[in-house]
Amino acid sequence: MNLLDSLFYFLSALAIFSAIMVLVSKNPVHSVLWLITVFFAISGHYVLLNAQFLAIVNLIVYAGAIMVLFLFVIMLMNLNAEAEPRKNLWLKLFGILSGGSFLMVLVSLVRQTAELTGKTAQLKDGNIGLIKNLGKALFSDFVVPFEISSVLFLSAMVGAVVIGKKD
Amino acid sequence: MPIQYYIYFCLALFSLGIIGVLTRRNAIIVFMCIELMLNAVNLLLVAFSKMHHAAALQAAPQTTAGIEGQLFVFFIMVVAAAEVSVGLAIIVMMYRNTHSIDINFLNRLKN
Amino acid sequence: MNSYLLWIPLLPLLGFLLNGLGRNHLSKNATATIGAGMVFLSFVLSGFAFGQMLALSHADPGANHTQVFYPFDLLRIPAFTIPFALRVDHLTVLFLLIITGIGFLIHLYSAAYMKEETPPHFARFFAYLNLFVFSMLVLVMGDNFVIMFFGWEGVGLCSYLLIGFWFKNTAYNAAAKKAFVMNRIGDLGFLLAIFWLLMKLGSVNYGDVFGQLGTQLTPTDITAVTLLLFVGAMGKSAQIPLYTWLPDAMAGPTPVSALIHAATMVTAGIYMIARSNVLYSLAPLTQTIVAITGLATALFAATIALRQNDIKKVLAYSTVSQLGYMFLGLGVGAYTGAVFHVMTHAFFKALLFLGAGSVIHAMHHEQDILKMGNLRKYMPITHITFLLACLAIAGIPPFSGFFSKDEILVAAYLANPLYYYLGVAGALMTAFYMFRLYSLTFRGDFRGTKEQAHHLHESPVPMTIPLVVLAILSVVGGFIGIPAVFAADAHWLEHFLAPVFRRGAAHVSEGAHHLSHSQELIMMGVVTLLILLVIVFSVRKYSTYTAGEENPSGLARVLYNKWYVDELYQSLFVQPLHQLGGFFKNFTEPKIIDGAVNGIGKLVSYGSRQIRLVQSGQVGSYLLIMILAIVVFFLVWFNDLHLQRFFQKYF
Amino acid sequence: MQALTNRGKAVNRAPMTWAERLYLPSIFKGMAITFSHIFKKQPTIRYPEQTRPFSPVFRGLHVLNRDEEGRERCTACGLCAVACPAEAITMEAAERQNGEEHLYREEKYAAKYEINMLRCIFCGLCEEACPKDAIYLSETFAPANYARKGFIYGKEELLIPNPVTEKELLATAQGH
Amino acid sequence: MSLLAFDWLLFAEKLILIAIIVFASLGIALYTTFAERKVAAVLQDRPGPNRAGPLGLFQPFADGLKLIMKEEIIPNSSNKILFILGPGLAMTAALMTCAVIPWSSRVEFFGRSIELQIADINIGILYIFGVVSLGVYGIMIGGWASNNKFSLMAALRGASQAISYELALGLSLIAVLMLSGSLSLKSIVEEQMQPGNYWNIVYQPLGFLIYFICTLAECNRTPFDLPEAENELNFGYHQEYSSMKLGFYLFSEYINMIMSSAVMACLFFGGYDIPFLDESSLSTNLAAGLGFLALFAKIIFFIFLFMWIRWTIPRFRYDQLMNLGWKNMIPLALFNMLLTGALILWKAGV
Repeated sequence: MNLLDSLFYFLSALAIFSAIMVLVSKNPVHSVLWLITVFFAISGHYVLLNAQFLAIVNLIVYAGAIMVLFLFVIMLMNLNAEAEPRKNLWLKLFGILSGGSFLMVLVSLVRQTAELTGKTAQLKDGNIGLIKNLGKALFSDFVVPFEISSVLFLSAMVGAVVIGKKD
Repeated sequence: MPIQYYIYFCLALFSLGIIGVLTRRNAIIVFMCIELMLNAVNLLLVAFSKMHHAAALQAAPQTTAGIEGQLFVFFIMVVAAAEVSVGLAIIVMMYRNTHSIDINFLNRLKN
Repeated sequence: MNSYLLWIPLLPLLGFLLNGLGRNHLSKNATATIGAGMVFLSFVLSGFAFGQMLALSHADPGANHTQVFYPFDLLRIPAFTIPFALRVDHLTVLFLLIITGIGFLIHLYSAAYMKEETPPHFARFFAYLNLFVFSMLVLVMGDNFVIMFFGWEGVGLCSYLLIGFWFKNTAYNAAAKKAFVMNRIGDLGFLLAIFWLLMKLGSVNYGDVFGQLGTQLTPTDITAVTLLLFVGAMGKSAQIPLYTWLPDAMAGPTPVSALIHAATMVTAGIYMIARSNVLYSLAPLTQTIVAITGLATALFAATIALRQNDIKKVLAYSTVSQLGYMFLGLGVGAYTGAVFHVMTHAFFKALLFLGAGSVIHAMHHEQDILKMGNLRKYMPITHITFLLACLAIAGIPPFSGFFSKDEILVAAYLANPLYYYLGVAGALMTAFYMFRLYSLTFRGDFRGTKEQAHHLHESPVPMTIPLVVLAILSVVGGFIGIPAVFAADAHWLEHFLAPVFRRGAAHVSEGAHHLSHSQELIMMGVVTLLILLVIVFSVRKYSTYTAGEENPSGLARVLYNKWYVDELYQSLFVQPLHQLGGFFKNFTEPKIIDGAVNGIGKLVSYGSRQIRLVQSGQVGSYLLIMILAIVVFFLVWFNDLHLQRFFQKYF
Repeated sequence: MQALTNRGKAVNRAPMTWAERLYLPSIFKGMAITFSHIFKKQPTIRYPEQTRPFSPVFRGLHVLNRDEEGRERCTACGLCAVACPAEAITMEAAERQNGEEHLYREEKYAAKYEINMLRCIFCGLCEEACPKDAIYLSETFAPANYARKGFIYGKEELLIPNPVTEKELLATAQGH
Repeated sequence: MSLLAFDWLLFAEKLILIAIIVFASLGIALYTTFAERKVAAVLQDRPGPNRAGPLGLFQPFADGLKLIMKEEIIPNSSNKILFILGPGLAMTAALMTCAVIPWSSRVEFFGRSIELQIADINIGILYIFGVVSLGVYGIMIGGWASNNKFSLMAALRGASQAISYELALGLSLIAVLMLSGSLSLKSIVEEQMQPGNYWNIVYQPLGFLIYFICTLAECNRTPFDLPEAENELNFGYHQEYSSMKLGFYLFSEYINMIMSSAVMACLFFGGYDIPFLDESSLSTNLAAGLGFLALFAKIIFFIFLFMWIRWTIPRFRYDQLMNLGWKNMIPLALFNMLLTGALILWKAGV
């Protein structure tokens, strides 16, 4: 097993473990922290795939901004493990079962799909993930969606302010 | 790295997100699980992007085939950020009104 | 096409925009200057165009000197293309001159006539007038029926706006509405004709329509198209049965009546038929219908005009009657004569209306001629010009009306002598009611109030200048079409318009015989004599009119009430429609439609009340169902073979 | 209002101009002021190594005096304790035994003499009340201590060194 | 690539470099605390600490010793794991920045050319952003885990302050990036070293001003030291901390300062560039050494500047701070960006 493979397995295991911890943590703050770990693992995956830009943007956007926002909200609400609403055990079981069957179905689908056999995702090499190439594509072919997304941001900002305003 | 591994991994993350949404009643955790699902999709997109790139590289060395996948991830992040800002504002609003973040308290969209 | 020609319609449009948008900021002087100035510039350009056309005709007589301006396509679909194209040819240039020339004079006149309005309304008036001039120019400059239709609708709109200019008066609004609706009926015919052409030819360009007809249009098509076009012309040019709007349209300010409802817009129908002369010449049935309709209108309106007391109503019915003459001319193939009459009629009818406006102005908006009289003492210029116009319209040689009317009547005689006799009867009636009008207004004793008598005055200079100019034109305007009887080859207009009408005329004049000069001269003499007699009779009868003398009875009463046509229409169309509408409103709407809608609504709300119970509002359960659905969907979708086998095995 | 002193300064309440609202010039001005202080002379006195002279009227820690033969001057008359406004002084008298003449000047002496330095206000009334010139306020002050007990000074702390037997000590105490 | 084929030598080299830099940073941070006191004293006409060792140079060790020796107090109702995690996160985030800072050009040892930079990744500046945005967690988690209202308020203040000023910080940097066209700190520095090129401060005075102000806010330095406002919030988010955990927080702040200064020096002041000296004329090792010293001189200057400002300017009120960040800094940075873009286009003759 070479280094890249072992990194892949390590990061995957870390991500899945952290994701499970997100689900089972009683304390929302712990959930947030575990989710940040997931994001770090996924950023690690991006680095493995040589998508440097996305790796760091993932950190900045998700870990640096979105999760801070979550933390903010949780801290402001002062939510503790006791505040966690109780859920019917049967419903929980049922949820896990349906999620699991979803996973099973899709995995079996992937196993059946012939088009995917032999296809590999290029690790470490390949320069499309570099910021230069991404930037070129973003500002030439995708400039309209880019601008539209800025409008989306603005409207989301306004919306959040309007919703969050007292009365 | 065979693409299936990435698919399995991302499916697992995605399913964990689904399970979280189904089993938790804390609106914030549910929201976080949605972010988890988004991230699983993001990773899969990047993996597919690299898969297509690897396939196209043999034909043309200077190709940027598959770059769309990564750009999609970028846009998904944009949408996620916008979504979180509005969604959290809504959750805060909800908390202010009901003093709870149980999503089942949202079963009536009034009062 | 020379680019300056494009400015002919654009300048009035510019004036419209300036006046319309700046109406709250412009002074009256500025408004009038912009409004009249734009039209004047347009007139100057038209004059250039005319001169150019004249030079070209001179250099190459008889040739077609059409200039086309084709900047872009209005509509392009696989089936057909409708270009945005303007054209200037002999016919157009003549109309350009009439429209812009008379338009300018009337703008000038309006500046004085409308001066009591507040600046915004004043500007609104000029904006409408400019828009009208623009639309009319587009109408005559269009190179296909669609562009013409644009202009057609534009002038209709302006007519509506201007009739209802004093929109605070409900009756005026009703008149505007009536004009609009009546025009729509005609427009429907026009539109159907356009659609028919598009369906058959895939083009509405004049060139294509008049060029390809031999190969692609059957006689039925031609007859149908020409009839439909004629329906449009009937609406716009106020022919039986769609004429009733025009007398009511006199609700608008008098300059509007002069410009739109006498000189230009109502002749749009004439223009259209003259433009499509090639088609009409190939449709004898239509021609007969046109001629009969025109003649009937001419007589019918003339009879009504005999007993009208409103100065503008008389003129309005006179207009309808004269338009009938023009259609008679068109119907018998005398296109040049019709256009000639359009022109001379524009001169003298505009003059009459302006004169009437002058009178009304002086009388402080009193329009009843029974309350006037002896105005010649107070308003010499108006009087003289009005008299000249009356002579012109009555057809006294050598005034312009004589030549044009004579040309039509001669052509009518050639087609059918009956047309001629009826036409002469109409001409006699024309002479009678015009001089009745003249006498009641300007001769005899003044029958108005002391107040009015005290304020009687000649109109200001801007109002009299157009009168004088138009009077001169009315007097000499006929000399561009001197019939061959007096001087061989002196009919300048016929030569000028020959390129346009040559093909249409070619279809007609084959086999037509000519009147001998002597016969024609005798006919002229007799008619002129008769007219003079009628005039003398009329003047003598009405110069001594005293108030309250007239108490119509019998036929006169019928005529006074305009043959009860409005009432007829009211009971024939309007009432049934009202009743039908009432039926729909009182029964169909509440019972059937509402019942159906409410029933469905009740059904849905009942059903949804039941289905609502499924919606618990618990996000978790929704998601759960969604996930399970996805799972099932995937299972079924990707395992359909197994499922099929399963079903085949067990069912 | 009538100004009470001529040192009052009117506050400028005019709205700030654009340049003032930038704040940068005033920030730089402030920084220049602080920077200039780097080069100012430090007024600090490095205390244990350097000291400042006391004023002539300074009243410091008490000392119990001896006469030139080294005998204690105090006779435990109690006048100082009476005079003390803070009631910081306590004493116990004892009779001089034979053979102690070289220790105490009079027949009666203070067997125990205590001043509570936490109470003392260093007013100097004890010094003025003493008929025997036995108590003086010196030019030192009380050093810090960990316990309150340590501030109750007994005779051992108060008595000056014996000029006969401890000549050197006395010399250092007197700052020679 | 098998595990054995891994370039262990490079790995070792980087490991050593990391160790050196981390310990150097810690040492410098140690002495920065001393410098803070000394500078404060000098600016206030005092001698400052001068007892421990010559000129008081051992003072930081005494302080450190004091911190270590103090009693470790973990509040009863606090969240123990996070309470301990907080200072660690703060420290880690602070130290992570040093990975992309080019400390000097290369040196040669035993025939090996060694880059004096831990990682020359081509998204260096983005990396710095990322790390800076992670720095909030230390404050927030520490403040929240203390289970103390004042700590929580201070932590939220600190976090929102950091996030607010991060925006303007990034925007001001974009102008520099537009000039250099690269995200790698090394190439930015080397471009400034090119003969004929000036330091970026010449091209970007406004950008530098914005960056500097935002850095002050990011490092929670006066006048933006709201998170630890003693007299308003009882000493801020680390109120419940004691002993070395408090020391970590304080240290991380000083390390942040050093790293910010280093980044600032690299971006705007030519990094290890020595003005008016052609480095290529010197031997490699000498140039590297001198360059390192130059960079350090710049860092020290900036640290002095930080302190100088701290002892000059009073603290902002919270609303003033937010107003400044959102209503002044961000628009100004945007304007700077626009201006730079326009000038670049103009120069390119478009």
